[in-house]
Amino acid sequence: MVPLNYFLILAAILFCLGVIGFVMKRNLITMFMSIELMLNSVNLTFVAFSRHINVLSGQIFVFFVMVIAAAEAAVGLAIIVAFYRNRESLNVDEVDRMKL
Amino acid sequence: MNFLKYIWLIPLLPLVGCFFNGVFGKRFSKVTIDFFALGSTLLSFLCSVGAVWQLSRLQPEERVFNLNLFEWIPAGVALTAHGFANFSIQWGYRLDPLSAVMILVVTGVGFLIHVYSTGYMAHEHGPHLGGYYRFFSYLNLFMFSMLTLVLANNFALMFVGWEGVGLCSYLLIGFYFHKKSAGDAGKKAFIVNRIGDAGFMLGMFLIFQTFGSLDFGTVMARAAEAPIEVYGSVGVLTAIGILLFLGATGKSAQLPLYTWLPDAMEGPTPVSALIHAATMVTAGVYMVSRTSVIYTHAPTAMMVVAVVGGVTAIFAASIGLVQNDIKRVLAYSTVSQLGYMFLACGVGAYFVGIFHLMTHAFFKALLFLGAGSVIHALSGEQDLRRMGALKNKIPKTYVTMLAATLAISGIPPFAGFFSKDEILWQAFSSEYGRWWLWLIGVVAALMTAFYMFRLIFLTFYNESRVDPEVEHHIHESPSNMIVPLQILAVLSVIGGFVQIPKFLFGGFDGFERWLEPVFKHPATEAGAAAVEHASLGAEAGLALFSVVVALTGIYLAYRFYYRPSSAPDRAMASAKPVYTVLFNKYYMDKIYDALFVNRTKDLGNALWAFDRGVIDGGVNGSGWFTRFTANVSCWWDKWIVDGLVNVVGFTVKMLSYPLRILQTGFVQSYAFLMVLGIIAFIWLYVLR
Amino acid sequence: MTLPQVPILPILPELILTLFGIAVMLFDPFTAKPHKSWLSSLAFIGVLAALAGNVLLLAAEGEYYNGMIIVDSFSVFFNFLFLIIAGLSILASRQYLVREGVNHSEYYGLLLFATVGMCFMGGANELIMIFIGLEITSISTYVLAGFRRTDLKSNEAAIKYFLLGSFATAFLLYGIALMYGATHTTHLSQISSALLTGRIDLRLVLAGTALMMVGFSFKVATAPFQIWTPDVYEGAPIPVTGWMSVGPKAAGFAAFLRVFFVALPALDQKWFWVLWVSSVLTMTIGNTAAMLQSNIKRMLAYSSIAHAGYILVAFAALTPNGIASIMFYLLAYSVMNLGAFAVISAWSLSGERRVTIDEFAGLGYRQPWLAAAFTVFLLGLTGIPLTAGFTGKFFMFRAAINSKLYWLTIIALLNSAASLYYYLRPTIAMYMREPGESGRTSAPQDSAPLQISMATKVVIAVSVLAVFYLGLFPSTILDFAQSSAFLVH
Amino acid sequence: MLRSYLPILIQIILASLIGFGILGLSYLVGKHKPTPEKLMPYESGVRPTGSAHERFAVKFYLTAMLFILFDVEVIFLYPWAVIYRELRFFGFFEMLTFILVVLAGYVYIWKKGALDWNKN
Repeated sequence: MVPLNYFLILAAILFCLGVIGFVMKRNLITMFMSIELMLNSVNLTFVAFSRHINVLSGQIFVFFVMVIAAAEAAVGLAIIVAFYRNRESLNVDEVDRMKL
Repeated sequence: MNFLKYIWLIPLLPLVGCFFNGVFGKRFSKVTIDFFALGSTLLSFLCSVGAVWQLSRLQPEERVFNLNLFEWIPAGVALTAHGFANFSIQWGYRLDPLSAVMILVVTGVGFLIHVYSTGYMAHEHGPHLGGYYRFFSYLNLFMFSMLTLVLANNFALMFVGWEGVGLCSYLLIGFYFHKKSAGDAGKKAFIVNRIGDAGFMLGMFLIFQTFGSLDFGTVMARAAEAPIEVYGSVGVLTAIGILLFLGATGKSAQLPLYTWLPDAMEGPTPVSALIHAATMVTAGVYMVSRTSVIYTHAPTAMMVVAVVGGVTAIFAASIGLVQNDIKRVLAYSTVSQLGYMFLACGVGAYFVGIFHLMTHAFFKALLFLGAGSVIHALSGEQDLRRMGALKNKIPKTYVTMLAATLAISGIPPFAGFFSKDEILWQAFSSEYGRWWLWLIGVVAALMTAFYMFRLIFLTFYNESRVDPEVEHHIHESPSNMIVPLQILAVLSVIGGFVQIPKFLFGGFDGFERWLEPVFKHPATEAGAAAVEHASLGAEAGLALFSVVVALTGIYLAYRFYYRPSSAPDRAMASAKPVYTVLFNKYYMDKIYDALFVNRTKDLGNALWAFDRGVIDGGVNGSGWFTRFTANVSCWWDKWIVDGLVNVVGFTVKMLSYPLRILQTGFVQSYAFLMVLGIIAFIWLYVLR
Repeated sequence: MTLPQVPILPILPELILTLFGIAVMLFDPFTAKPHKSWLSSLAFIGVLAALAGNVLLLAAEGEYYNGMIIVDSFSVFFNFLFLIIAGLSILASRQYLVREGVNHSEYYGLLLFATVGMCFMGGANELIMIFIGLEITSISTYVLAGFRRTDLKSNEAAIKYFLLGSFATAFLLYGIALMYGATHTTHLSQISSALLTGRIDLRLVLAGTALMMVGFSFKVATAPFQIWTPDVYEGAPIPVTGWMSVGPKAAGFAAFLRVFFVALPALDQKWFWVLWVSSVLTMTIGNTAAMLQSNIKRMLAYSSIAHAGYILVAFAALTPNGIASIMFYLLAYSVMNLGAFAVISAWSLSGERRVTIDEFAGLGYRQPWLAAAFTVFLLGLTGIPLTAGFTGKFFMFRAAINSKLYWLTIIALLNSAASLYYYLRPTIAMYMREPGESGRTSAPQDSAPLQISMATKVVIAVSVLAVFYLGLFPSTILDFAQSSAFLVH
Repeated sequence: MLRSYLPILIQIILASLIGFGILGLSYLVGKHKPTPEKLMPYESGVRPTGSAHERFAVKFYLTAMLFILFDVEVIFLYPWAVIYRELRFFGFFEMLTFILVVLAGYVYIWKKGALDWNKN
């Protein structure tokens, strides 16, 4: 049996990778994927806890998170496509019309 | 009819007038607008008279009438220093001798000014301008707010009126919206007032925290039981007093928040008379008197009030000495006279503060209206340097203004003499009085007499310096402007007889006794006892002295401005025909230079060159002092107050740089900032 | 065969809204273009029906669905608030959508769905439920923010909100996961009792609390997570901005309050200081930045940040009075802001032109009523007595003073005093400047008489009345808020 | 503890052995005669034209998005299926409701023309 901490640390590392990806990557799609990575690392945390404390609810939460992530993905992609159509670019630095 | 039951009508009637004129005014004829504006105010005045009459029929200690209309703000139970208090604020009115004086002044003077305005603002009525109905709608709204302020029976409702009058003041100052300076002045007034209001609100919260109520009656009863705080220490009552006074300095234009008032002269003259002389600016004095119990228990706060009042009195008066705009002279005069009122309150003589408030309302409203009449006659000219010799052209205005000037200068038997003299006497003799407070008052009185007669001489005497274009248009104002002037002139003459010092014909203390129930509690009684043993002779002596001082001020003004040709400057004698005009202009510019532009020139020397006979070391000294205060004022206005108003602009500019760095518009720098925030949060929570 | 009893009542408003939302979406393809406004009426009827359903809820207090949903006066109050916001927003949007050529019924469907999410946030008694409600709201809002899809600014608003919003949500979710791991539950009251046992890993709980606070702070736009607000508010369509600045914000506060007061009161000394600092930062940043703005939407965006800061002042009071005052203030703020945005929407021209403060010049003459209403809203936002803004601020700051937060209140009062500076600017432009004085030459069609639809007029009138009603007679609402605040606390 | 993961380890090893083994084998055994056609990317026998970063029609995105949505909804069928017998008719109606909602979405996208490939 793998200790709980291993999962938690793995999840934390994945989460941080997601954060770093979000902050560093310039491509909108990649940033978006980083968010998915963050959400999935949370899922991992949920499952790990759920198994550790022997309560099934955590795994059910994962379902909800996945569905919500999918909905978010669909909407996000649609928004990005709309932007791409107007701007012909997926570079996040071009999302800079409004400032100050 | 029981008027007391209907005191809610007093503020409501002007609101109704405001509503009709504001909503339908555009389609009304001038007469209809006048009907609603004047009718509502007059009815309100009559209701006030009736209510006060009935109040006066009661026994002195029963003269408190509370009328709670409905529960305005309930907010459940809160833990305060008085245990759990049920927080509930009524929409309630309180008529007692103090608010009685105030509503009579507000509705009475207010009505006269309404009448005056129908003449003064007549040219605003027109299909395309349409400012006329707007003006009266605002003016009535102001009446509503002001009456709410003075009739409120708790701090929160008072604050409603407090903010309301600020709002109306803003609207009316900016009435001539096409002038940019008018808009700026309105904004300045509003913003400076808000700083004071922050103090008021804090004081109010602290009052609730301390006394568990915001109702005047309850708070005062509980405050009266509190021990008197030690002079020099800052206890909770002192804190409340100072915070409330901060609010008062904003509304009543005291140091350091006074500068908005001179700028407020951008508004129409009746507004200056009603709001910036007779009523709104006195709200601070009213509030301090209303909370007199708290101040009496906080000697430190009283000292603050007295000192700020005294310093403002002398400070503003010295600026008034050299202003060329007729309305600005009066504005600084108002600031100075308000300082007098605070001086009176600060030495514990609240009834004198209110007394002076009342007489001041008469003569200062009259002065402003008179100035308005002059401006009206001169087709909008406000510069004293382009007036002169109007005495015979507008005689009615002249006579009434002269009465007011004599009153404000403190010449017996005009109203100002009684109130001003009483203030000086109290500053000298009362338990909280100090000889130097008295001295400040006397110097301010000297200056007041000087600048007021300077105004009179420059306006009505000498040769005319009026623009020839304007000259042949000069006309006396219509009767709807003159009659209010005459009524106010009568009041300026006889208004002081309600309170006559003991050494004159045995004295009469009707006003003091009328207000006694409001200000009487154990602490003041101790103070009153202390005053008793002061001698009658000293009082008479000081009164005589202050009259002499006033006469000196008049004489100085006379020497400087009435008979300048007698100045022993032979060199100028050859150019006699244009002498007076030139001389005056030159003189003005000289002072102006000395004061504001060319600071290296010594004012004393400038004066010395013109009138060797009058000038002495004292004038030299006062010249230096004038220049000094004017410089300070200039500096204060430029760096602190404009800074305070434009502080915003300045700070904003400073803050825009970090903001520009933060708000880059880039998603990822936002995300990065968020990550920093998250790290901060986790650090705060977990690691700290 | 026995069917388990499934209570429908506790989620009746949500159910009604969902059904109407689906109906609006489904009917859209079957409706010819000229008749589309019928669907907005349908959506509005849905809101009215949900309001009626919400009244029934008053009689059904209790916990439902294994404690996931709670019906108490707190949730009922917020349901009312969200439904009022939704109703006013629907009315305020009709003319705008037609004018901008984006009259798609999905708009109303999304608005209803977002309201469903908000209602769940107010009635959730459990962290995952809150998360789901929050996401339903957010996802709908992402789309609404980008509803003018051919407009770059609108796109940009959607992208920024979407990316940063999901980013923040991930933190919230992580916080929930940690909380779940530490306390073995996601039920708010069970978390609270688990914290009292002391047999839990406090570091996990604290980290979870911090992360959850990040998520909520983002939603309600308080420092240092307010950074997205101005850009998104500026770019989103005007009625959406108005709606976003009140609806999701109020929902965020509802969940924020419930989570922190029900689940985490044991740690209040930990999060109190964070709130304190955040509050000061939020107010100050919001007010100072608002003074710099020339675009009125952006100015109101910063102003909405500042208002969130004021609300945190009362939050930091940690008392039922504080909670009640927040509830009251959210209502007051909602009507003022929705009204203000309705005016902006009425005055602006197609393509979202004429939204700078200078371009309000002359509104006072051309549309005196509109200008008067706008003045009322701005004065309300400033906190002038007799308006809802004053009573609201009064309660909040009083609650703070009662908890001896003197410095915080002083800072808040000074901030509120300074805010006048920028709230006056549109007023001055409206009344004290001639149109065209800003140096812009306006096209002739721009000076054509304004056509303001009945729906917009209704919104503005209702808001003005509400501003005065709440300013003059706050007692009914406040009493209700007070009673529910004691339940939550 | 790690014993339980032994089968996975063995599978990984086996999989890589087979994969690399076949590649290596063909490398060792086969002849090497590279022609331009052979070095081209494999695109269903069609000659690749232009950059691989070419724009795709938005339709692909749309279809992909719709697929994700409907695909993920199915996730709820799993736990439901596990306890379907315990839930009996209640579970049946619950799932019916759920499917109906999904169906409503389906009708919506259908009528909106999102499934119509030839629509421009």
